[in-house]
Amino acid sequence: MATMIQAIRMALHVGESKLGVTDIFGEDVGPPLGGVFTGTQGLETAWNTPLDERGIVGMAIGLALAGRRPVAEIQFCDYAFNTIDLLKIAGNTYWSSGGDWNVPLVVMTPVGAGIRGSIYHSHSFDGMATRIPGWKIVMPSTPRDAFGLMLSAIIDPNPVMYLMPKALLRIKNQPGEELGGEPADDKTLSQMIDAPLGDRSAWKPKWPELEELYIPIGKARIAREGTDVTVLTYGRNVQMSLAAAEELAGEGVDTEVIDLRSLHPYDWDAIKASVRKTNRVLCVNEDTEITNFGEHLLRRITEELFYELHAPPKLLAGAHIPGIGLADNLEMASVPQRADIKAAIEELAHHEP
Amino acid sequence: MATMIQAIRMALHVGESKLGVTDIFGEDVGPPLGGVFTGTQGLETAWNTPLDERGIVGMAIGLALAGRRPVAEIQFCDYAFNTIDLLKIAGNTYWSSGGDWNVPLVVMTPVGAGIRGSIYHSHSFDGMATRIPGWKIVMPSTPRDAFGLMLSAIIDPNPVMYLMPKALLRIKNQPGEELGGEPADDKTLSQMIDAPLGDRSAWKPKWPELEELYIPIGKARIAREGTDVTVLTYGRNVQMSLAAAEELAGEGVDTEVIDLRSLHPYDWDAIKASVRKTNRVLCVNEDTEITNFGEHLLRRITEELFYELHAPPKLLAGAHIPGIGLADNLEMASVPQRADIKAAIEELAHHEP
Amino acid sequence: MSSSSPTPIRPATAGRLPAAQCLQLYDVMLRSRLLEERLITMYKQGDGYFWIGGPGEEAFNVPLGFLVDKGSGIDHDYLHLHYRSSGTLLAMGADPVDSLRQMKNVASDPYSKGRNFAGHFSVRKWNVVPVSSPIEVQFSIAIGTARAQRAGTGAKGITIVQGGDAGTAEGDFATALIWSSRKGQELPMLMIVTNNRYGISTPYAGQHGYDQISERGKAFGMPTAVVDGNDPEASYIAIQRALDYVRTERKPYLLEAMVSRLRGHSSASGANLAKDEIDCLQKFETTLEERQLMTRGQIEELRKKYTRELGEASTRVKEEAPPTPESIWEHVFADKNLVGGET
Amino acid sequence: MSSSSPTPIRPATAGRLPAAQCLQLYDVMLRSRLLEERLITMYKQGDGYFWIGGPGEEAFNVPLGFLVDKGSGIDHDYLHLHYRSSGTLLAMGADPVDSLRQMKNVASDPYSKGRNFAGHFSVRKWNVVPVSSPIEVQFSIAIGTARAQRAGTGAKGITIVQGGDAGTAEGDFATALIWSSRKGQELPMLMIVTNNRYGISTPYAGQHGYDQISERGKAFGMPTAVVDGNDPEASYIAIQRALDYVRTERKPYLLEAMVSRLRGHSSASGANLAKDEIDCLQKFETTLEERQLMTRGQIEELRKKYTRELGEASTRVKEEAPPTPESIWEHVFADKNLVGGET
Ligand SMILES: Cc1ncc(C[n+]2csc(CCOP(=O)(O)OP(=O)(O)O)c2C)c(N)n1
Ligand SMILES: Cc1ncc(C[n+]2csc(CCOP(=O)(O)OP(=O)(O)O)c2C)c(N)n1
Ligand SMILES: [Mg+2]
Ligand SMILES: [Mg+2]
Repeated sequence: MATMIQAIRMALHVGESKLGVTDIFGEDVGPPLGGVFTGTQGLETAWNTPLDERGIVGMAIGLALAGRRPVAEIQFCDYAFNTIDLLKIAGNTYWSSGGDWNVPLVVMTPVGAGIRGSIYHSHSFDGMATRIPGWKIVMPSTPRDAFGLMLSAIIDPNPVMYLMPKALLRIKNQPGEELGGEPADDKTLSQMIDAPLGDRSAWKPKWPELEELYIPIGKARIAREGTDVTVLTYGRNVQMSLAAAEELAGEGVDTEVIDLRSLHPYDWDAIKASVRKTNRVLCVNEDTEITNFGEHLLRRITEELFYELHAPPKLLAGAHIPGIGLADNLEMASVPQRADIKAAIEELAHHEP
Repeated sequence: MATMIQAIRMALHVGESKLGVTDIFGEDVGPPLGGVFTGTQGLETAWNTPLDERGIVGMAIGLALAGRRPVAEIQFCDYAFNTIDLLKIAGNTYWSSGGDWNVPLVVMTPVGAGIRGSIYHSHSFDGMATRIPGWKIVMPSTPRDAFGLMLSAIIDPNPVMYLMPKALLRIKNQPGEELGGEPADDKTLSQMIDAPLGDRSAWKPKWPELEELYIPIGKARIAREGTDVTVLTYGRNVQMSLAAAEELAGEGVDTEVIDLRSLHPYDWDAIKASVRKTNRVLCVNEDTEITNFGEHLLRRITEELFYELHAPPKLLAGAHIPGIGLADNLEMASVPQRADIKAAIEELAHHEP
Repeated sequence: MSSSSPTPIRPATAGRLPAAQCLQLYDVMLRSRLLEERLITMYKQGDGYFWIGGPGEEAFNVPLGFLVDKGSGIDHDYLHLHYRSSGTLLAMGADPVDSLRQMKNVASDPYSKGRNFAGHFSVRKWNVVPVSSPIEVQFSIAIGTARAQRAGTGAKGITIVQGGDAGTAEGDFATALIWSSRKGQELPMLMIVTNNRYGISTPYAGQHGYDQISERGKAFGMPTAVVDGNDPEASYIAIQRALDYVRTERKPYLLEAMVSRLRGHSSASGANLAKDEIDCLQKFETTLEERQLMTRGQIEELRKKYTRELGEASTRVKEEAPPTPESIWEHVFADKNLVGGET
Repeated sequence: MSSSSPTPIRPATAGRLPAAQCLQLYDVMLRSRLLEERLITMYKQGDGYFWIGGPGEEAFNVPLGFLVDKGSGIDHDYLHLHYRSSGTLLAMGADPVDSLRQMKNVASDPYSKGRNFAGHFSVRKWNVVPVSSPIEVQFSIAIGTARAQRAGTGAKGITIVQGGDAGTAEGDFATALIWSSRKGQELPMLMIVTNNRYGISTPYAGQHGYDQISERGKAFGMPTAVVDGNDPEASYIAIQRALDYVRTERKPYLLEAMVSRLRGHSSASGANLAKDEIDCLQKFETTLEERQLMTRGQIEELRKKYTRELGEASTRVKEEAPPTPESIWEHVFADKNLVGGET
């Protein structure tokens, strides 16, 4: 069973061997390292860039304009904030040129907290990304989705931001969620595709024959069906919300967990249907809470489904402070934890109008 | 009666002559031009920078750390998007250093549509700015507030973002709103402080003796009292909302218009009091509508004042598209116009629960 | 209005081009100048909200347009221009009426459908990537098309990127220098700085620690040159030399052209005639007269003809339909991969 | 644990420093090395989440610390360092226990109150501005403290900014070059590049179009130098020369130091000993032995003593209280203008 980072790597392999991906690049993305999270080990078209995020994004745009299929990595989303103007250009070129030039590229970048990454390795990027029109934005919460969303991102003719939930990169697929073609045994897979320690100059991966899988951009996944409360979330918080929901199931609260998977465009139909069913909604993410993407979702829900709501809709998000501190206490107090999610669901479930 | 841009210039003069401002700088900020909107003409400490916004923001931070009082200009907020990481550093340095170094600086930048500025001179910055913790953010809608907010920004020991509503830079104070000390006659003021056309090398302004006025950061202004609907807005949309409110007054709808003036921290008490009174709320701004600061306000209102709301709260914001097009039709369809505001207020006022 | 194709003949006299070619250059320089003047008139008459353009850069930009390997895809040159490039576009064969359309922001504007300012070209079929207003970002983007051309198909296509002098202070200029000169990974890219000694109001002096922008290239081991951008023949030769190098060596080259800014920065600064700048068009007219290639009468004749044509065109353009309000929603997302060859 | 103040005496032999000074440098180099080793041990034992630091850079960073004009405000030097600067801080007199506190992210960490990674110093009373993780931004910020010092009070205070080799590809490095060298507006700023020939995993070769980073300074008309950063005497002399120039001329200087990366990039790459790098400490020990300034026995003695002290200190630090959850809300906004002199 592949981990999420292995699934991403395998998707990139499918990308370069079958879908026309020509360039996979970023800081430490090429040999010998293959990415600080191993996401690009052994890939044919992976190469190292200078330490210059603006160059990386510019390079991606230029390659795309020249008809190539680039996948660029920003090593941590924390280091993408000097490129927002270029990301905006990727998002506006098709529109500004009146449909003359599209910009098909993928930018992938690890996001979020959960690894004691301190101030500059804990950032979220969903708030920022959803503020940049012209991009599609996806964020997997399982290895299977990670694989399928990457393939969809690669073949999309638009710029696609692929947010990798840092804390989930080592989680494994659930049984039944295997990728078609992956070896049943973890160790076998690892021996095939993980670079060895030490000298790697002679190493070559043996890629399994993988079935192509396309998770459509714009479609949410009902991660757990329920009737009492809707939780709208994505990435790392999906797993936390599911765990909270399981705990609450024992206490008689039946939670529906929606994994958005795509932040833009997002699956309004799925959201609407769920809110109509449960009449109570919680939105969970890790980004800072002022001008947060969850606030968009809740604002729209409130505007369009006001009379469906049996309790004030709720946002659980990151503290609105300048960073996420290193110490356990600090990180835990700064972004939603399972207990916080559980408490918020409970409060909604028991709210008496 | 000073225009808003004259009021800003006079505030900067008070800043450099009385409040310790040491450096006013940016592209074309110094002589001979004195700013593309004339905001820095004749100032003693104004100087021109290289064409490098990262350098401008970095310079401001460095000057602040060295105990100086810088006011930096980004010529158009449209060109600040390559500096978000540095703006984040200005906002996190005090926090990251555990209170060791504060960063007292002002960044001023023109924002918004209304002058047919096309794709890159029509941006809003409120959505972005409110996503950067550690900054105070202000935005005047009258010359008087422009003056008083600038003085407050200058003496604040934190980074303050001063958003200048481009479309209002030439509006004048209402009678009764004069600045203490400004000449009664526009022409006299202009002769005193506006740089002449042609050669300016010998020109020196004659500054009026102005009274200091501090509009407190964090305090809203009730621009119009009303009982039926609350409009939460700022900058350019204040004037539009007031005009819409006046039209509606004739039709029996009594609108309260709150000019936030400070976007962070914002005046929650004023908002709460107004929503409790009118039970209907509209938020208006020009920024793109997904992950918009108005959505934060509405989310909080919905969470905390759910049972006070007699109609679904509403956001009127910029279209979520990659730019604001040049042609009249395009700009008008992209950001709220007076008629849109009027229609939205009406809808809220007439909504039957 | 049409344009003829270039005749790249080596000059007979050192620093001189053959007569036919001079006339050809002059023809487009004149049309380019008159186009800008027409755009300024439109602005002043309220038929457009903003003007920016290239009067004073024709002697450099027109030769550039003639020397471009024009076409679509990596076998041809990519152009990452800025907002003073009408001369280049006209030399490539653009129809001036399309510039008028963009000025008037009508729906038929082929460069942006009425969305963008004058001078913001986009021509995919000729590899002219969209001009965008933020200064210098084209230098960060150009490395991408250049990299796509590096591996090469044996064709001579390269990337050409151009910007102003003040803009080189942005980090993007350094990005282009760094990425294009990595050892063993050099990029086939001609970087052009059109130096008019101003950034809006800010003079060159006191803004730079070097006398010429081209000095910035030296640390990176790339050839550099400075050319008198008011001399179309010198410019043609300098551009040709630079292009030859980049096409053949597949390595970067930094070319600086000293040019004039004849109408100030843009309409924001009045768009009035600058009296203290060399006018390359007038200068070239004198040269042509001296060499007896044209008479004053012929020059006046041609000027009148083009002026009339442009006047008529602008009258027609004013009648064209504006974009509809709903059109703002068009082209947010692409359904097809146009740059990838889908149609 | 204490530190003594510098004795800036001119060397007797060319390229050599007086004995007393060598011993003083060695003492801090050793303590600095042992501090980093202690931090790595803490990391490996689970008493910290991440390690990054300067083993291999002591021979350069320690002399730098001794040569700083230490103090508060524009009359003294501002330091904009990166995350390998413990040697500099110790030479300035920092208490190593504070580094242990930051490693263990306890509330008493004076640099960040348990918020930031190891090596992220902040000492306002000594003008050490907060080290922040994003590479190279310090170069854009340093121009501001340098400008504040330009006008000058007659004092010799300057700005020192330091970063790695790979990071010079960021536009911020170019920003510092450009802003510091504007004619007539030069900034008193020493730019230091500590070149260990790596950015995480990416080797220098193939990433740069020049053999030495210092070549980048030449176009800007500033003096540049490359020094063997594994030689503390050569480093001391080179830094002193550079500082003299900047203090006196009030103009920029670019100094590149070739250094080693003895424990890899950080704990993320294992923090294991690199076998193929020169160890400046070992080398200097040999020198001291050869010059009969220390015996092997004395060296071992000193090493043991400091190792013990650091071990004890880390034991104490482990007992210190973590920051409280509520403390995340502290220091979002300042009430006082500390940098402006309010207390
Ligand atoms: C990133 C950015 N900052 C600021 C501006 C505003 N601006 C437009 S043109 C200009 C001056 C450009 O000078 P230069 O690069 O020399 O080009 P020129 O206009 O002289 O040809 C400025 C500051 C901009 N368009 N983009
Ligand atoms: C802006 C930014 N991009 C990426 C990173 C991740 N990162 C941390 S250290 C490093 C390599 C730095 O190399 P160099 O500048 O040579 O300094 P060294 O660590 O070798 O001393 C990278 C890529 C970062 N911290 N900041
Ligand atoms: Mg210029
Ligand atoms: Mg390095």
